Amino acid sequence: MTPRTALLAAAELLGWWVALALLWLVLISTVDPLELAVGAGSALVGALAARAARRAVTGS
Amino acid sequence: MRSVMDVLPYLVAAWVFLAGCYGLATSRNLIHAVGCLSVCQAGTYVLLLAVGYRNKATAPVFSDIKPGSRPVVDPVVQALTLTDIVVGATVTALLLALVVQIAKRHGTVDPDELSELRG
Amino acid sequence: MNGWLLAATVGLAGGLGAALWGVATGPLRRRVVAQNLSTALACPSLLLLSQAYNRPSYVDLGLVLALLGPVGTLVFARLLADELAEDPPRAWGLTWTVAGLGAAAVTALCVATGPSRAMVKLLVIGALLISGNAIASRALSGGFRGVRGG
Amino acid sequence: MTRRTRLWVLLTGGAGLAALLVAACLRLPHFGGDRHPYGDRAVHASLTRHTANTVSSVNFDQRAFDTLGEMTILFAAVLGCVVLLRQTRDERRARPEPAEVARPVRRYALLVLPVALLSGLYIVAHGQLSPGGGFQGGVVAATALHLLYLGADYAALERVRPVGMYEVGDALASSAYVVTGIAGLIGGTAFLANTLLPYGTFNTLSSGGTVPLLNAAIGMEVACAVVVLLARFLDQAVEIEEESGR
Amino acid sequence: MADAVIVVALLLVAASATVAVATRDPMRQALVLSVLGVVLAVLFTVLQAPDVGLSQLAVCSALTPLLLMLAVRKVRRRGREREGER
Repeated sequence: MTPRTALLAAAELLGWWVALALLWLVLISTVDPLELAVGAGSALVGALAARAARRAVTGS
Repeated sequence: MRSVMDVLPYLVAAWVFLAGCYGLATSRNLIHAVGCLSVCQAGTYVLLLAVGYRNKATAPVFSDIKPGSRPVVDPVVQALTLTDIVVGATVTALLLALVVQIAKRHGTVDPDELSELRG
Repeated sequence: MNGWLLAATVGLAGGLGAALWGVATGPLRRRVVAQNLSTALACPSLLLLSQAYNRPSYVDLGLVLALLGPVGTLVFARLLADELAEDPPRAWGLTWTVAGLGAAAVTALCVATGPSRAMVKLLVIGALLISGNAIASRALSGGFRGVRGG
Repeated sequence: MTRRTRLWVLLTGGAGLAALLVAACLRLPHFGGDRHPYGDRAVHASLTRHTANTVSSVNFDQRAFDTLGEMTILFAAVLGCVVLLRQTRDERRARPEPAEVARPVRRYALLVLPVALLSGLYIVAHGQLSPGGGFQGGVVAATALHLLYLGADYAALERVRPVGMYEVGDALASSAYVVTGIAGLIGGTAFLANTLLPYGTFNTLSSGGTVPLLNAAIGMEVACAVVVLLARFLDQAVEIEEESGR
Repeated sequence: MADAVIVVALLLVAASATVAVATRDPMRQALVLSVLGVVLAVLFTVLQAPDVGLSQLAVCSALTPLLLMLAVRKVRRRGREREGER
């Protein structure tokens, strides 16, 4: 993992995380700290899954 | 109109159940039989939810309405039906696994040809 | 007399009735297209029902149907690739008219809900629905050529 | 017992059953009646425990023991499938050749997979508030994962989904459910009793005591169970071929 | 007016259940079962049961068809090999 690819990976993860966190904000009705925390966690899981899926498909 | 509406959901549930049983009994392909069994189950969902319905009522979920402001439907039958649907799906999967095994061992999925037990 | 409920009833009776008739009879390619259109019609009806019953929480049903409806059609497109290979379904006209109907329903609902997070949620669901059904019909009409159905 | 006589037996039996069913339907209370004693008590009990979604309260608080039974049925059904669909000695595993899929379909699958996964988690997390819960959210999340198989090919899905981990996840989630129940015992009240945690403020994520915990456990268990189930079916349908010996 | 949509949903469920049973070919039946799933979800929403409708949608729109089609593929592929050998 050269620094450049690590940076690219982090950028992709961050991009997916921001998009999914925004989607979470749209989905929920009331906004409070606990909801945001759970949303951040789920968005992270979604971002990791998105990146793993892209690598699995392009890797083949 | 009033009297038909009182009993229509129960009759539809009975019709769906009987149609599923008929398909199950006269099926010539085990995968078709598994589909008919899930139709039978659908009949029970309709009956359960029809029993729990209340006129001009809404769902017993209070995330967007004030509790007690509107009459609500019976949540107990909904809880029963909810878990039944997911368990029904996994039981369908188990039955399909059995059908795949039968096809592997006996080479056919026609219940009439599966006369002797073997394999 | 609730206008939304009337629109939903007409959509259900007409749309799903036609979809059911389409999936019950005719060649395989028309049945697959009818299945794809059944989800494309049911999702706007669910959203209309959510507005008719004045229950914003019913919108989650429309969200899940907009997400998983096209996935169901992709399952059929992929696993019936061999059978559909001979006469691939060509139903672009029908798909776009139904997508137009869905878009009309979603815009009417957005106007009714007014600018808020709920409206953004409706727009997200509408976008998912229309893109999903376009991709599903694209997959049906030959998206899985090289697949041995596996 | 030819098919014809069997059909006659079926029709007569069916007609009798139909007659009984119609007679029963005519005597049932009218559809949409106002008498729902259990429903009203369930709503009252759910509101005292600050659970907004009464159905989840019935599932994970008032009838939590029955949901434990549902979960074991789920676990046993998946176990049965794993045993039935295993690769026997006279079968070999052929690597599935990568399938070329239309570009827009592949891009759609890669785009919708995280969105569907997030929606599944949203439905599980808000199980005790808005419509949804562990069962539905788990199935949505598991189906989202299989978009990879639909959008690309089975090899790509196998790379992302280590089946062993999901089997362990399934067992862990089931035991988490039971441990939460035993915690009630240790806490001095009954098994799976919702008296341990504070009920929190109404209509927030932390309301409802142990309902969110049991919800999450069921969500994880159903998701892992469906992934394991589909993994076995996909192995059989896509990879495992019959030895040409027989 | 609320009853009309219930009657429509009920008749659609009865019709699609009958069609699902009448379709003998498993592949075509899987298609009809997925339409039956959608119609059932609409009926549950009309009977004010969104949780049950959500559960029906999640299960019967993608999971059951996938299981049915994979089973049909496995059984049919075995049949084709068997004809090939005979």
